[in-house]
Amino acid sequence: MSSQILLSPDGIRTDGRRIDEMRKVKMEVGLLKNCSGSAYIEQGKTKIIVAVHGPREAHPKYLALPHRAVLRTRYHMAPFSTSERKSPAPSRREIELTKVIREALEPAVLLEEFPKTVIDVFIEVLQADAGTRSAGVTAASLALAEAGIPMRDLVTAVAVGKLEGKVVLDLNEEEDEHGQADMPVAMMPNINKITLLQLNGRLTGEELKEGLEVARKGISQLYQMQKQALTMRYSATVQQEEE
Amino acid sequence: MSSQILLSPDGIRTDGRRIDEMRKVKMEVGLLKNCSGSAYIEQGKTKIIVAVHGPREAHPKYLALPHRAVLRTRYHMAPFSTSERKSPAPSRREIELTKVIREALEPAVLLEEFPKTVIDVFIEVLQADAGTRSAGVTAASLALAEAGIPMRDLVTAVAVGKLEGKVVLDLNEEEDEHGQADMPVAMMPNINKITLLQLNGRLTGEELKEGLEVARKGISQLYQMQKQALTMRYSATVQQEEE
Amino acid sequence: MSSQILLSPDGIRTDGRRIDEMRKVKMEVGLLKNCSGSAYIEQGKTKIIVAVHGPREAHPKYLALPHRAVLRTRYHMAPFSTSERKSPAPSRREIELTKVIREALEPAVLLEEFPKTVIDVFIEVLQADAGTRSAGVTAASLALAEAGIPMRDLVTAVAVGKLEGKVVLDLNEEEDEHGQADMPVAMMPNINKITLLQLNGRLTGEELKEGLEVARKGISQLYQMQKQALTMRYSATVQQEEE
Amino acid sequence: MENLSSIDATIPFRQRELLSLLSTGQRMDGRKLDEYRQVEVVHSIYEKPEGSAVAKIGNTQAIAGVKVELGEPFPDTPNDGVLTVNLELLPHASPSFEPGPPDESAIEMSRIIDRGLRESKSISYDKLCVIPGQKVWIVYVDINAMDHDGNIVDTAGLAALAAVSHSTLPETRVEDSKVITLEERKPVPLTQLPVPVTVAKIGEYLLVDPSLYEETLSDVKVTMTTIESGVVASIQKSGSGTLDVDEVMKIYDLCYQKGNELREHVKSSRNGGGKH
Amino acid sequence: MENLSSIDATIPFRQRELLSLLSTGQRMDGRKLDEYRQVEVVHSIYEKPEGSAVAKIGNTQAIAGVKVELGEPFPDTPNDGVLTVNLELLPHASPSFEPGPPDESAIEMSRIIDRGLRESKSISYDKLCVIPGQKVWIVYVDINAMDHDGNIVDTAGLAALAAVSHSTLPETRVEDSKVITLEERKPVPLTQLPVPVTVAKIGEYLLVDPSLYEETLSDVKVTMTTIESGVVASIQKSGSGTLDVDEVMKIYDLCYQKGNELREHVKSSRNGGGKH
Amino acid sequence: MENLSSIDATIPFRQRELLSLLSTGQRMDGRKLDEYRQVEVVHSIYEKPEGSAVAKIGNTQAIAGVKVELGEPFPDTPNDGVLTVNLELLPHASPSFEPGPPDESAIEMSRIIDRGLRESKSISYDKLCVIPGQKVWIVYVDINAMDHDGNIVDTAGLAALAAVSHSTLPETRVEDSKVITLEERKPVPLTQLPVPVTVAKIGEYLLVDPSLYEETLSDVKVTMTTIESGVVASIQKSGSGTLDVDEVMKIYDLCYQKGNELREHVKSSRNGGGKH
Repeated sequence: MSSQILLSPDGIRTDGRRIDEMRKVKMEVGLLKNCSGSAYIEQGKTKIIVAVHGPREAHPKYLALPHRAVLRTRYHMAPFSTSERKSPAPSRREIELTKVIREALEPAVLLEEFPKTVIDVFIEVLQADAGTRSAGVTAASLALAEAGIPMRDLVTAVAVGKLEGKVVLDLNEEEDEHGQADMPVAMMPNINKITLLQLNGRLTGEELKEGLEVARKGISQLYQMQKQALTMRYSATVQQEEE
Repeated sequence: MSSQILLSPDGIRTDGRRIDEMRKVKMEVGLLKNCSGSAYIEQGKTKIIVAVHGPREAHPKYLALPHRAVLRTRYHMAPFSTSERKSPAPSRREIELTKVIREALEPAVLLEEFPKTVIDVFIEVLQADAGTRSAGVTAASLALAEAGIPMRDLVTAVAVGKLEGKVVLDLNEEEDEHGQADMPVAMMPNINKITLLQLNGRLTGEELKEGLEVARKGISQLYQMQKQALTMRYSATVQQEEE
Repeated sequence: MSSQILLSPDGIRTDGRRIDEMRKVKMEVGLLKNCSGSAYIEQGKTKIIVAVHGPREAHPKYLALPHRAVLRTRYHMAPFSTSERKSPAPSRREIELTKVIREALEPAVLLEEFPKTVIDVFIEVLQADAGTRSAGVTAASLALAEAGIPMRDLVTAVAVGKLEGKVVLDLNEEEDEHGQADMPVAMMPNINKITLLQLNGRLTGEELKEGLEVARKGISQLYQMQKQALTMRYSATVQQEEE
Repeated sequence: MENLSSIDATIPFRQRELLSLLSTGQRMDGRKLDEYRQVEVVHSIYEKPEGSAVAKIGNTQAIAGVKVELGEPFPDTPNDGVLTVNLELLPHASPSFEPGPPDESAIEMSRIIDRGLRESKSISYDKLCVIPGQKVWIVYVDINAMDHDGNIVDTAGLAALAAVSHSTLPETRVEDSKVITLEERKPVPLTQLPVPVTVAKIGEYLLVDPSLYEETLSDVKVTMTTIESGVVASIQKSGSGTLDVDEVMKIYDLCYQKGNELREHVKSSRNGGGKH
Repeated sequence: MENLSSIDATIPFRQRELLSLLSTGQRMDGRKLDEYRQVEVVHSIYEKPEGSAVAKIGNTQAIAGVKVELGEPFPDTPNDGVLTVNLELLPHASPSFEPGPPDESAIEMSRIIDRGLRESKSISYDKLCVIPGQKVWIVYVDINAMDHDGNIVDTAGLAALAAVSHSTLPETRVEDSKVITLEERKPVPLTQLPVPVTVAKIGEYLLVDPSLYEETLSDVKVTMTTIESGVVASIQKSGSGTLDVDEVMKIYDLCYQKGNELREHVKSSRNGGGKH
Repeated sequence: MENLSSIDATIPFRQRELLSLLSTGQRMDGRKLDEYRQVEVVHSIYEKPEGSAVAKIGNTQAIAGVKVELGEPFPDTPNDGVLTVNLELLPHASPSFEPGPPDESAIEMSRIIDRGLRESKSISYDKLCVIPGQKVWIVYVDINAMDHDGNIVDTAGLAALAAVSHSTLPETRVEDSKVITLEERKPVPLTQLPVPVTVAKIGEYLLVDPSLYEETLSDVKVTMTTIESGVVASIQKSGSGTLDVDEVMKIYDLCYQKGNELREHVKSSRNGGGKH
C-alpha cells in the first residue's frame, strides 16, 4: 500500500509539485443568488461551495442568545463527492468537522454585533480530494464577508502533511491516504492566531514546529487570493450597478 | 414478465372484467367507535380503513393557523397488507402519497370554518391490491363527512390504466404490475374539478384525454355509492336513536 | 440445549448453591461525585451502577406536573456488558424494562413532596449475568435514598426461577437461559407490597405461590443489606466530616 | 397519558363514585366484576397474509396478520424458527394515539403478547426449521390496534392467537442446499392456546377486562397468559400501584378461568372468507 | 412553507396585482406565459463521479452526480439494473430550507424525477445486468438543489438527465462467477430524453417555469415528463388547487412543446471539462 | 453547554478571580499549573469482555470494555483488523448530560481517542487478520464516562488504553476456509502506549488536566496524544479560542512530559481481579 514513493529524492511529488507548493486554487465569491453570501473554492480537485444565511431570527427561538449571534455551521459531503458513493446522512466525521469548523470561524466573527440572531454557514463538498475542511474554512470566511458580516480578520486554512519523512504543503488525496501525517491548520492571518488545529498521523516535535511554519506560508498565499476574490466580487458588483 | 396477455382480443381482462368495469366495491361508514368519523372501503381485494379525529386543538400549538384549520393526513400500509411483509416505518412512497392525498382532500374541506384547529385523517391500507391511494381518498372523504366536517363536495377517486394499448378502468395488482400505465385521478364529482392527478407509465396525448374521461365515469359510479353509504349510515343512526 | 442438568438430585445448583441461596451480593452507596445520589451493586457477576439527579427543574418544562414530581428512569446496558457486544441504542427490551422499573419505584417515592420537578434515575448495567432488572431496582432505591429523596420504604427485588421442576432463588445467567421460568419480583419489604412482577416461563398456580414466598425471603435478606449499605455510607459521611 | 390523567382534577371524584358502585358488585356498564364485554373473533379475513383475524372486545378492536419468510435462525437456536410480534397502536384507535414509532406502552404490550406465545411453548419452533442452522421460517405477527375502549392487550392477544392458529406455511423440499417452496401448505404448528387476560385493580377491587374508563381510574393492571392446563406462561404487572401476594393469587384464578372462556372464542371463531 | 405563506397577509393583494398583469399576457420578469427563463446546462463538471452536470434555469440551479456500483438486482426483476434517484434541497438554496433528512416536498420531487426516468423506459435496464439474478449495476443519481428561485423540479430533472446522458460504465468480464471490471468504458444505455416540464396555475392562467414569486402565488402546479414522441411518462399534480380536464390537456400541450426545447438544451450542453 | 455558559453573568467575575490566582502559579484546588489530579487505573475489572479497565482522574471517572468479533475487513485494507472506539457520556456523569445518542461533543471525544490509538500505529492491525480479505478481528472499545469533573478525554483515553493493553484474543485455526476459535488466548497486539493529554488555556495561562470549573472558564483546549518516543499522533484544538505557534509548542512539551507520567500509571495499573 504505502510502499509507493510519494516524494522523489529530489523533492518532487507525484503530481509534480515541490514540497512547499500549493495545488492550483480558484476562488469565486457570490455565485448563489438566494442566500446572504456565498463562495466557491477549487483546490486541486477538491471543490466546495459555501452559502451563508443571516444574521436572521433564531428558529426555534430558544437557540437565541441575548448578547450575541449564534454561529451555526454544517460541513456536508455530496453523495457523489467521494470515490464510493456517500450516504447523504451525516457521518460521525461530518459531525466532528462541523464542530471544528464552527470553532475555527467563531473567533473571527463579531458575533456580539447581532444579538438574538443566528448566522448559518453551510459547507457542501462537491468533490473531495483531500483538504476539504481547510478549503471549507477558507471559502466560509469569504461567504461570511460577502454576507456583510463584520470579522476581525478572514480565516484561512490549509493542511500540511508528511511524505517520506518530509513536511509538505497541501496534500492531495493520494498523499493523504498513503502519507504519514495530515495536519489541517486555520489562522486569522493578519493577527497570526491559530483557530483550527488537528493532526492525524505521526510527527516529532520538530516536525510539528516546521509544519506550523509551512502552514503559515501557505495561508499567506491563500489570504492574498481571498482578498483578490473579494475585490473582484466587489468590482463586479460595482460594474453591475453601473451597467 | 410482461409477456402475459392482460386483455383478450374481445376486451376481457384476466379477472373477467370489461375494460370500463370497476372491481366489486363495498363501502361502510362508522365502524370505529373512538374517533370523530370513520369509513371502510373494499375495492376488489384492496381493503382500507380511514379514521378522522377533529377538528381539535393543534398540538404542538405552533402548528395552528389563525384563519383556518390545518388538515393532516397519513397514508400507511399495514405490515401484512402486501405480498412481502412491509416494515411499519413510513417509506418514501408513503410519505409522497400522504402529501398527494392531503392535497386531494384540501380543496373540498371548508377549513376556514375551524380556525386554529387540526383535522387528522388516518388512512390504513389493510390489504393492498392496487388502487390504494384512490380508494383511500374515496374512503377519507366519507370519514370526513361522518365526522361532520363541512365540504364543498365529496372527493372520489379511481385509477385508470393501459393494457395492451387500451385504456381501462380500475387496475388490479396484476394489471398494475404488468400494464403500461397507471393514472390515479380524484375529483369533486359535482363540480367536475380534478384534485389528484398522477401518472406512472406511458400515455399518448389522446390516451391521456381518454383516460380522464374513463376516470370521470368511474368516479360517477363511486360517487353514487358514497352517497348511498352515507345515507345508510345516517338511517342507521336514526334507527339506533329510535330504539 | 436444555438437556444439561441444572439441579442435582440432592438440590445443588451448577454453581454450588442450594435452591434458596442467593448469589454473593455487594452493595455500595455514593461512589459517584457529580450526581445527587448513586449506588453500585454486584449480585454474582451482575454489576450495575445507578445515579440519581434531582429533584430538579423539568426540562423541557411541559414535562412538569403541578402536584408532584415526575420520576424518570433509564435502564441501559453497556455495550461490553453482554456476551455479544450490545449496540448502545436502546433495544425494545430496554425500553420495556425502563417502564417496568419506573413503575416499581414510583409507589415508594413521595413524589408529592416535590411538585413541578423531575427526578431522574439512571441504571447502567456494566456486566449482565441474569437478574439485572431486580438488582437495578435494589440499587436504584439506594441511590434515591442517598439523594435524600423521601420514600415510604426501600424497594428491593430479586428473581426466582424454576429448575428441573423446583422453584429456586436468584438465577444466574446459565440457569436463566436453560431454566423453565424466570420471575422477577420487587417489594416494599416493610409493608409487604409487590411493586414489580413479571414472569417468563411456565409455572403452575402452586409454583407461582411458592415462587412469591421464596422471593419474599430473598427480598428480606437483601433489605438487611440495603440498610447496612446506607448505614455504612452515613457513617462514612460522618467520619469524613469529622476528619 | 399518565401525565394527562394525573392532572385531571375529576379523577378523585370519579374514583369515589366508581368504588361505591363496585362495592355493590356492579360496574358502570352493568357488568359484574369478573365479566368480559362481548367478545367476537373472526379469522381468515384477508387473502394475502398467511393468516389473519380480527378480535373485538366491546368497542375495542384489533386486527392481526401473519406473514412468513425464509430467513436465518438465531445463532444460539440453530434448529428453531423465529417468532416476531409487533403491535402498532394505530392513530385510528384513539384521539390520544400519535402516528409514529411505537412508544413505551406499545412496546410493552407487544412484548406481553410475544412472551405469552413464546414462553408457553405453544409453537413448535423446531418444526419451523427447514435447513438446520441455515434456513428457518420467520413468523411475523403484526397486530393493529384499531379501536381503543380499554384492554387492548387481551384484544390484540386474541387476534394474534386466532391469526396464528389459522395460518399455514408452504411445504418445502431441499435440493442441493436450496429450498424449494411447494404448492401444498401445512398449518403453523400450534399446540396450545395461550391467551392473555388482564385484571385491573381499583381500590381493593379486581376487575377483568377493564374498559377505557376503568383503566383511567386504575393504578395497577396485571396481565397473565395461561394455557389449557392452568400453567401461566407470562405475567406482567403494569402501572404504578401495588399488589399483595393474595391478590396475585386471586388474579391468577381469574385469569385462568377467563382464559378458558376466551379460548372457546378462539376455537369457535368464524371464518371471514379470506384464505385460511 | 405552506404555513408561512398562508399567514402572509399580502398574498391576496399580490395575487390581484399579478392576475391583472397576466391578463395582458405578461409576467413580472417580462416573460410571456409560455416562456422559460434562460436555460444553461453543462455536463461533465466533475472527475470523480461516472457522470455529472449542472443546470440553471434563471437563478435556480441544481447539480447532479451519477455513481455506479455493482450490487444485487431486485428479486422481481433479476435481469435488470437498478436506478436510484435522490434529491437534496441544500440549505444553500433558500433561507427556508433546513438541513436534515429530505422532507415531504423533497421526497415528492425526487420521486417525480425518478418516475420520469424510470417510466419512460429511457434507460435499458437489461443492459445494466452483469450476472442475471446476481450482479447488476446500481445507478445512483444524486441531485443537489443549490439555488432556489422557483421550479426546482425542472432544473433538477435537466441536471439529472444531462448527467446520466454523459455517464459511462466500466466494461466487465465474468470469470468463475466473479466480475472483473475492465479499463474500457461504455455509456449508460439511454435511449430517450425524458424531461419534466412544470406548469403553474394562477387564477385561470397557466404559466410554464414558475419563478419562486409565482410559486408563492399559485395553488396548483402540474409536472409532466414527456419524451420525443409526445408520450407522457409521468404526471404529478402538486398543491391544493384544482384542475379541469381541459386545463390538463392544455398543460400537456405546453409540456410537450417546452419539453422539446429543453431536450435541445440537453443535447447541446457544454462539456465542463471533467471526466465524460 | 456552550449556550448555558455564555449567559452565565458570573463568568467574567470568576474568570478575573481565577486569572489572579493563576498569576501566582496556583489553581483553585491547590495544584500547580502542570499538575494532574490524583490518577488511578485498575484493569481487568470484568469477566465478560475481552478486556476492561476503570480510570479515575480526581473525581472524573471512565470505564472501558473491549469486545472482539470476527468480521469482514474494509475493502481498502483487506489484511488489517478493525478498531472501533465509542464513547458514551452517561447521564450518570453530570446533571447536564442527557440520555440519548452521542452529541457533537461525545462524537468529537470518541474520535480524539480513536485517532490517538489508530494514528500512533500502536495496534498491529495486520496481526488481527485471520483470513486475508475475508475474516479479521473487529476490536470494539466502548467507553462509559461515568463521573464528570472535567477532562473526560484524558480519563477515557487512559481507561481505553488500559483495557486494550490487558485484552486478549482467542487463537484461531482455519480449516476449509472456516475459522475455528481455540481455547488458548493471546494479547491484543499493542506495541506502544499512546495517551492523550489535555491542556486548557485560560487567559494566557496553560493548565494541564482542567477541572470542570476550569473548563467552564476556558475558551480553548488542546489534546495531544503522544507515544514514548515523543512522536505526537493526534492533535485536537477544541473550543472557540485561539492559539499562537509558541503556545502550540509549549503545549506539545507539556503533553509529552505529562504523557510519560500517565503511561507509568497504565503500566503500573492494578489488576481488578476479573478476566485478564
